Amino acid sequence: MQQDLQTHKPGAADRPYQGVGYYGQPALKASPFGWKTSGYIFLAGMSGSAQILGTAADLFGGPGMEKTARNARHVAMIGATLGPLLLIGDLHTPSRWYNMLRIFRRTSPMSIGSYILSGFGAFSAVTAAADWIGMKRVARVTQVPAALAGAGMSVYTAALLSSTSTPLWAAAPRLLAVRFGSSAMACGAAALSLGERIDGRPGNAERLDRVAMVASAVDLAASLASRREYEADHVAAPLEQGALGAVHKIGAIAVGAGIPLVCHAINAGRRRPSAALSVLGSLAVLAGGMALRTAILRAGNRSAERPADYFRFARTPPNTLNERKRTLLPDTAARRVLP
Amino acid sequence: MGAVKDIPARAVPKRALDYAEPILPGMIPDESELTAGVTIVPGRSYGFFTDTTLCIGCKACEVACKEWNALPADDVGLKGTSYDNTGRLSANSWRHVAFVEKIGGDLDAGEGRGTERNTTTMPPFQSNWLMMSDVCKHCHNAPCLEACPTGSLFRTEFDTVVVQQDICNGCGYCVPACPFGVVDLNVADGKAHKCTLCYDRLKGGLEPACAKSCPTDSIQFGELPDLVERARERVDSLHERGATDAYLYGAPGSPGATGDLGHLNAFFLLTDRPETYGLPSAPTRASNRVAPALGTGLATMAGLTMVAVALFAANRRS
Amino acid sequence: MKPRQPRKPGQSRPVLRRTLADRARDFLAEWSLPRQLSGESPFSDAAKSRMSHTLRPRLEEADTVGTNICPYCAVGCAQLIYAKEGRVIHVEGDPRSPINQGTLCPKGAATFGWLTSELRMSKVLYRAPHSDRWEERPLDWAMDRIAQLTKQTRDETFVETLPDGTVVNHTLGIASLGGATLDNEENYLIKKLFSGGLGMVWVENQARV
Amino acid sequence: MPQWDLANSDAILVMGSNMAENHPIAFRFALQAKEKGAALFHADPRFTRTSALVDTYAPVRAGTDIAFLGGIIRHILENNLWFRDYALNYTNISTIIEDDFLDANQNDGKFSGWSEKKKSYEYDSWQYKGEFVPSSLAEHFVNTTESFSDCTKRLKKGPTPKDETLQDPRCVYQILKRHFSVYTPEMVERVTGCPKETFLAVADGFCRASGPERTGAICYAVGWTHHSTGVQIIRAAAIIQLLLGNVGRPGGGILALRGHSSIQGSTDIPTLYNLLPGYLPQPHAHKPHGTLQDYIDHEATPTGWWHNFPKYMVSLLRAWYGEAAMKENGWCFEMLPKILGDHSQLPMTLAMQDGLIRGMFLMGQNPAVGGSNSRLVQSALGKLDWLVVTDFTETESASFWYEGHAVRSGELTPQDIGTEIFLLPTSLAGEKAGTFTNTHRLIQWHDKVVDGPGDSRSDLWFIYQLGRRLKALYANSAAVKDQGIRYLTWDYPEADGKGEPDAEAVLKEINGYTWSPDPAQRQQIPDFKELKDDGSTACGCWIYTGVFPKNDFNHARSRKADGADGPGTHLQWAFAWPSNRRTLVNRAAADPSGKPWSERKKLVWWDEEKGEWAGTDAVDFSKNKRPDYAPDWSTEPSGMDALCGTDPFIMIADGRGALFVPSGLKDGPLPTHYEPVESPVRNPLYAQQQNPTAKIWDRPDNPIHPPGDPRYPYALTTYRLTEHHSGGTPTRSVASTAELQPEGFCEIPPELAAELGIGMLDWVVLSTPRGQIETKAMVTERLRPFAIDGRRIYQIGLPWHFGWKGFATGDIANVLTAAIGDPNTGMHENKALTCGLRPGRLAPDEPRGRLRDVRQEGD
Repeated sequence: MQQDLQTHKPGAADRPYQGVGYYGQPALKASPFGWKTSGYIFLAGMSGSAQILGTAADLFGGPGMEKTARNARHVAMIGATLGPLLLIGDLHTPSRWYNMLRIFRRTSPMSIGSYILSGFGAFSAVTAAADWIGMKRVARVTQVPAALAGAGMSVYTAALLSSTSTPLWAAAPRLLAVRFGSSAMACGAAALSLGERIDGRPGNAERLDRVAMVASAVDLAASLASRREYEADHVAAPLEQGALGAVHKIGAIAVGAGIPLVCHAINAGRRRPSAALSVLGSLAVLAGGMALRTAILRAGNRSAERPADYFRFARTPPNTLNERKRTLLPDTAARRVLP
Repeated sequence: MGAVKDIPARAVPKRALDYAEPILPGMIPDESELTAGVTIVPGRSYGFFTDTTLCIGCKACEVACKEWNALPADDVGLKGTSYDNTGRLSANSWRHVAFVEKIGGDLDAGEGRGTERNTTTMPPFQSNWLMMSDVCKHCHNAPCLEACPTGSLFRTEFDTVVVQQDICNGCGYCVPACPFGVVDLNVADGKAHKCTLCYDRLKGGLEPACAKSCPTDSIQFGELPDLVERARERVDSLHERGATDAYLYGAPGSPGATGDLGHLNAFFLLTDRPETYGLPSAPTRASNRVAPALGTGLATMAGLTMVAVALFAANRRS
Repeated sequence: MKPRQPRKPGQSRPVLRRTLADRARDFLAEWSLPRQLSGESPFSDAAKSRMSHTLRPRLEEADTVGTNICPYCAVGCAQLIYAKEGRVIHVEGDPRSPINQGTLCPKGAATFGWLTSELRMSKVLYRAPHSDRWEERPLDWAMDRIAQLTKQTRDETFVETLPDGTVVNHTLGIASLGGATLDNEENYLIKKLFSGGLGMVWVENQARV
Repeated sequence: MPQWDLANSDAILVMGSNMAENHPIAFRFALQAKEKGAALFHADPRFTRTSALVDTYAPVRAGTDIAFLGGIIRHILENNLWFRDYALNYTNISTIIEDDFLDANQNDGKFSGWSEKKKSYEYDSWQYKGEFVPSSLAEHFVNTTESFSDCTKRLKKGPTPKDETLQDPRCVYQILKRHFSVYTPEMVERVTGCPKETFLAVADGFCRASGPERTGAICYAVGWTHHSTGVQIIRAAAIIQLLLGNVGRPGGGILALRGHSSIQGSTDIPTLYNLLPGYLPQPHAHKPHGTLQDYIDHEATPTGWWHNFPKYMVSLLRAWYGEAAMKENGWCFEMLPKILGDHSQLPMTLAMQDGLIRGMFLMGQNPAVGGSNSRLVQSALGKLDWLVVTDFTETESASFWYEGHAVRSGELTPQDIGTEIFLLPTSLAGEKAGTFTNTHRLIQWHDKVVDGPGDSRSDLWFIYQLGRRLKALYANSAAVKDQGIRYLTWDYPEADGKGEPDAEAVLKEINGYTWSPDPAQRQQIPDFKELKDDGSTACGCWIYTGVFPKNDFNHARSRKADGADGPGTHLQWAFAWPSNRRTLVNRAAADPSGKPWSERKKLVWWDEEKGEWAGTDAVDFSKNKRPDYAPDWSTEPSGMDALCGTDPFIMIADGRGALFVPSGLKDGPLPTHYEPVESPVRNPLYAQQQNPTAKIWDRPDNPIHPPGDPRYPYALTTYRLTEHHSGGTPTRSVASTAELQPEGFCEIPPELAAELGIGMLDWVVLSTPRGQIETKAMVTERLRPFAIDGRRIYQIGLPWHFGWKGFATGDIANVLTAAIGDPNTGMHENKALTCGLRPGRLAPDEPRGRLRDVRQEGD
C-alpha cells in the first residue's frame, strides 16, 4: 500500500474541491427507512431500557419495587411484539423476513440486531410469562439475559445508522450511540415512572425520575458535542435547517432533554415533589425520544441527497478513525489479491 | 478487449480460425479469450478498468447491459445535462455514462468562464468534454455486502459482489451502506439491484456485456493484477504525452481506494477531480463504525444502569 | 412514454409462490449458519444461494448461432445471432470479425431489442381510400391487389416513344423508394423487375439522402 | 481504403463526419492509430464527441469546407509539401490544358464555357490540349461541339500533352497554383470563421505526415455530401490526397463513411434511376443511346479499363432477358427504359405532388422523416392513388394520413386523403439471408436463423412474388411494351415452403455464369476478365464477379480473418469488389520502378522473378504489366494496352489521378467555394454567390429565400446522434436506445440563448420559408458564434432523427429543409441552411408549414 502511494500519480485528483459536483446529482442514495424504522428505534430503546430498569428494580429495589419490575416486563413486551412487526412491515419483500436469521455478519448491525431482537423477544416473553404464572424464580433468572439484550436493543440502532455512508449518521458514531442510549434509558424510566404514578407509588416514580434526569443530562451533553462534530464535518445543515431543524432543536433537545432536566431537577430540590412536574417531565422525555429518532433518521436521508456535503465529508480525513479501527476487522474479501 | 499497450495484438486471435463456419452449432467456448484475451477461471479476481481517455460516450455499454440483463427503461426524459439522459446508476440502469462539458474551461473558473472557447488548443486526450462510464465498483471490502443481513449480497468465486435475487428480502440496508450510491431498491419487485459484473456470463466464459460491446476498449475487463499493471502503464504513458491530469481512481493507493475499502475491482482512469464525475475522493468502509458505536453505546448503558441500581439500592436501605 | 422491455426467455425473475412448509424446508436445506459455523466464510461461500450454484448464461441454451451483419450503418460489423427452438434469444458482436472484433455501438447492441420490439407488426395493414382506419388483411389478398394496381397504373401511363420518335419504353406513373437498408439480392431484383421488367424510371434509394 | 487500414495512418483528418458518434466501430481504428502516435484532426461546425477525442478541433461554419480544404491545397503548393515523385508520375499534374480555359478567379467565380441560356457549362475548354477525355464516372458521354466518340478516339494516338518541368502556364500545376492562390489563411478565417492559427495547425500537421515513409487519411460522411457543392468538397479532398501521395497506399486514402448497412451495395447494384448494375449508365432519351451500338459507341472509352464496357453491358442484358436476348434484337437493349432527366428523390417528390406519379413502393425508407421539406413529402404522399410500405413497424410515412402535420393541425382530415395504402411487415436481421456491402466495398453474407413473426416476409420475397404475379398477369399479352416483363428471367429456386427465393441463387446471377438455356449447364464465373460481349456469359453486376466464383463457394460467406501475425488484409474474410481488392489503385503503393515507396508502407510490388505484381493485397492493376511498360502508339493501342506500367488509375482514360477534371463534373474542373444556397452572408471570395449549376426547385411549396434574409438570420445545420439511426425508425422503437435520447432538441450557443432569453430545456420554435417546428433548447458551449467577415454569425444544430412514432419523439427537422440539390448527384443541401428562432411553442392547431400553397400547387 505504502509503495503504491509513492508510485501513484496524483494528476487532477489533488485539485481542491470547490463545490462543483455532477449537475447537483446526489452521489449517494438515501436509505429507504421511514417512520416504521424511527418508530422501531424508539420502541426498541424504551422497551430495552425498561427491561434493564425492571431487572435492576427486581434485583436491587427490594419488595417495594416488585410491581415496578412487572410493569417493566410489560413495557418490554411492547417492543418485543410490536418491534418485529414494524421491521417486517418495513421490508420490501416481507415474506422473506426469516432470511434475517439465515446468516450472521458481525459487520452488519442489522444482522447483529436481528439476533439481539430475537434474544430480547424470547427472554422477555419467558420472563413475562413466568411472572404471570407466578414462577418468580424463573423470571428472576431469565430477566438477566433479557436485560442484557435490552442494552443492545437500546443502542445497536445507533450503530446501524452510523455504519452507513450517509454523512450525517457516519460523522459521529460514538456520540450518536450515547444519545440513543441515554435517550432510551430516559424513555424507559419515564414510561415506568408514569406507571408508578398511575399505580400510586410516587416514591418509585421519583427514583425513576432521577434516572431519567441523569440520562437526559447525558443526552443533552452528547447532543451539544455531536453538533460541534457535525459542523466540523460539513454535515450539520439538514439537522439545523427548516422543519427538521425545529423537530431536532425544540423536540429532541429542548423538550426531550431540557424540560425533563428542569422538571426533575426542581422536584429533586423540593421536599414534596410535584406529581404534575414529574408527569410533564416523563411525557416530555417520551415525546423528545420520538422526536430525536425522527429527526436523525429523516435528516440523515436528506444529507445523503446533498452531494456537496458528502464530497466535503469524504475529503476531510475522518479516515483516521477508520484507519485506526482497521485492526478490529479482518478483510471480508474471500481472498487478498493485491499487495 | 486487448490492452492499450499491445494494440498490434488487438488483431483477431488465431483461435478464431477454429470457428470459421458461418453457422455455429452453439456459442464459442471461452469466448472471453477472443474478446478480452482473458480465460475466466473461478477463484481468480476479475474487474473493470474504465479508461475515460478512450471513452467516446456512445453508451453502447448501457444498451448492452440492458439488453443482456433485460432491464426496463428508466426515468425517461431529456435531462439537459449534456448528452446524459440516464442521470445516475439505479436498479434499472447498471451502467451510466456521465458527460461533463468543459469547453469554456475548468468548471471552477467561476466568473467569466465560457466566454473564451479553448476548444481548438486542446490538452491531448478527451479533455474538454469528459465522458465516463460509471458502474458498481465491486469494492474489495464492500460496504453493501458487509451490511447485508441475509447474505443475499455475497462475494462470488470471481471476487465480484452480487445481490442474490432468491435471497434478498428488500430490507434496503445495502442502499445507504454503499459509499458510491450504486445499490438501489426496485420497489416494483422489492429487491435490491446493481451490476453483477455479468455473473452468469463469467460462469460461461463470456466477457461482461458492457466491456465486450465497448467500441474503443474504454471499458476493459480482465484479471485484476493485470488490469492494475496495465492501468499504471497507461497513466505513465499519458503523463509522458502531456496528459498530466490523468490518474487512477480506485486502484490500490489511489483516491477512492480509501477508508479501509481496499481497492475497487472496478476502477477508473480520470482526468478531473473525482467530484466532477460525482465520485467521492475518500469514501470509507461503513463497517468500521460498528465497533465504536456499539462499544460506546453499551458503555453508556452500563453507566446509566449503575446509576439506576444505586438509586434503587439506596431506596431499599431507607 | 413507458417503454417496458418484453420479458426475455430465461430472464423472468423467480416468482415465489410456496407454502410455509416448503419455505421452511428450503430455508433449513440452504441455511447458511451451520455452514458458517463449520468454517465457510459468511461473506462468500456460506452465503452462496441455490440460484448462484445453478446459474448459467442463456447463450448456452442456443441450438443455432448464425452470422449476421449489423443492420444499421455501413461499417459492416458482424454479429452472432443466438437462437433456441426457432426463437432469437440474443444478439452480440462477432469476436471473429476484423472490423468489430465482438464490439458493437449502441444501435448494434440494441439489435435484440429491435427484433423483439413490441412495436413490431406481424400482420398486413390496409387503409382504403379516404378511410379513417387500418384494417388487417391476408398477405395473399394484398399481394394480388398490389400486382393489379401496378399493372393498371403501368398500362395507363406507359410511353413507348416520345413525340420526336425516340423509343423510351418507360412509365413515369410508378415510383420506388428505398434499398440502402436492403440486401444486394433484394436491390438487384427490385432494379431488375421495376426497371428491366416494368420500365419504371423513378427508382431511388437513400444513397442520395 | 479498408476501415482497419486507418490504424496504419500517421495522420487522420475527420471532416464532414462525426465519426465517433455515427461510426463508432470505425473510429476505434482511428484511436488505434492515435495510440501509435498518429495526429487526429476534426474540422466541424459543432464540437462533437469526435472533437473531444482528437488532438486539434477546427471549428468551421457549415458549408465552407471547400474554403478550408482549398486553404490546405494552397498551403501544400506554396510550401512545396507535395510528394513530387508520386504526383509527377501518378497524377495529371503535368498535363497541359486547352488555351481557352478560364479559371474561376479570372471570371468572378465561374469557369470558362458557361452558358447563361442553358444555365450550364460547355466542357470543351476544360479538355487536355488537343484531346477529348471522356468522364471517368458512370456517364462517359459528354456533349461536345464535335462528335464525342470521334474526338475521344484521339486518346489512342499518343500520350497526353505534358510538361514535366511544370513551367508551362497551361499545365495543371500552374493552374492549381493560380486557382488556389486566393485561399490564404486569412481568407480561410474570413470565410470559415476558423482561427488562422488553428487552420495552420491542421494544414501543417496533416501535410507533414505524408511522404514515402508516412501516410495520412481523410474520413468524411454526409457532412460533405449534403451540400449544393458536395461533390466538389470531396474533389478538394482528392486533390490534397493526390498531391500528398496518399492514394492507394497503406494508411492513406479517403474513407467515405456511409450511413446504411447496404447503401454501398444499393449504389453498386443500384436502386437508382440513372445507373444499371456495375456503374453502367441507364440509357437516356436525350443522349445518343438509340440502339445498343450507339449506346456502346458513346459510353465505352477508347483507353483504360472502361474499354471493356460492351462485355459488361451484353452480359447484363443476357442475365435479365435470357434466351430472348439475341444479337439481332440488340440483346433486348430497347426494353431498358430511357430516362428523361433527373428522376432522383427530390424531383420524385415534386412529381408526386403534381400528380405525375400515381403509385409508389416504399421499401425500408421513411421519407416523411428523412426527406427534405417533410411537409411537402407528406402532402405528396397524400396525392398518390396507392402506396405500398414494407417495414417492421408503422412509420411516419405510413401514418401521415391520420397523424401527419396537416391532419393534426386540422388542415386536412383522413377523409380528404384518397391514397390506398398497404403496410406489409418485413423480416429483419437474422430472419433472412443475403449480402450487405459495407462502406469499404466488403460484401458480407448474413444468414437466416429464424422466421420473422406472423406475415413478416423479406423484401426479396415481396419483389419475387410480385414479379411472379405480374408475369402471370402479362403472360398472354402480345404488346411490344410488355415484352420486357414477359422476357424477364424470373425463375429462382425457393428456399422454404413460404415461397422465399433462394438468395444464393440471386447472388450467383449477380456474380455471373456461362450462359446456357439449361440452368444445370451453367458454370459460375470466377473473374470479370472472363466476361464476353457475344452473349456467352450472363452477369448481373460485373464488379461483383468473384463473390460466388464456384457453384459451391460463396466467398461473401467466408469467415477467416488474418491472425495477429497475418498481413492484415483479411482476404479470406468475406469478399471485396472488385476481385477481392481491399485497397484500390494499390499499384500506387509502389514507386514507378515497382519497388515499395518504403518498407514501412509496402503493400504491393513488382516481382521480377515471377514477372508479376506481388503483395499482401490483390493487385488493382494488370497482373503481368511490367512497371516499365510503355504503349506502342504506332499501333493505336486501346483499353489497358494504352496505359503505361506507371498509370495506376486504370478506370481513368489516361490512367492518372485527376487533379484537374476535364469532364464529368457539371460545376467545374476544380473545387471553388460557393456559399450555400440559403446563406447568412455574401460570398467573400467571388461575385458569384452560390454554385451556378446548383439544382434549385423554387416553387410555392418549396420556397427558397435570398442570402441575408433578416427573417432567417441564423445558420442551421442538421446532424445525427450516436444513439439513433438516421430516420430513427428502428432506434426509436427500442426502449434501450430510445431512453438515451428520448426527445427532440436543438443545440444553441449560450451567447444566442442569452440574447433571446432562452434557458436550458426551454421550448423554442425554429422557422424557415418551408415551415416551422417546436423543440427543446439545449444551450451548450459546444456551439460557438462565428466571426464571418466582421459579422457575428450564430449557428444552431438540429438532430433530425425524430418523428411522432416510437418511444422517442420530437418534431420532424426536415419540415425546415428545402429541395435544393448538388448539380452532379442531386444530393440535398440539409447540412447548411438558415433559420429563424424564437422562444415558445406552436399552438396545437398552428400549421407547421404552408399547406395552402401546397394545395394550390397540387390541385
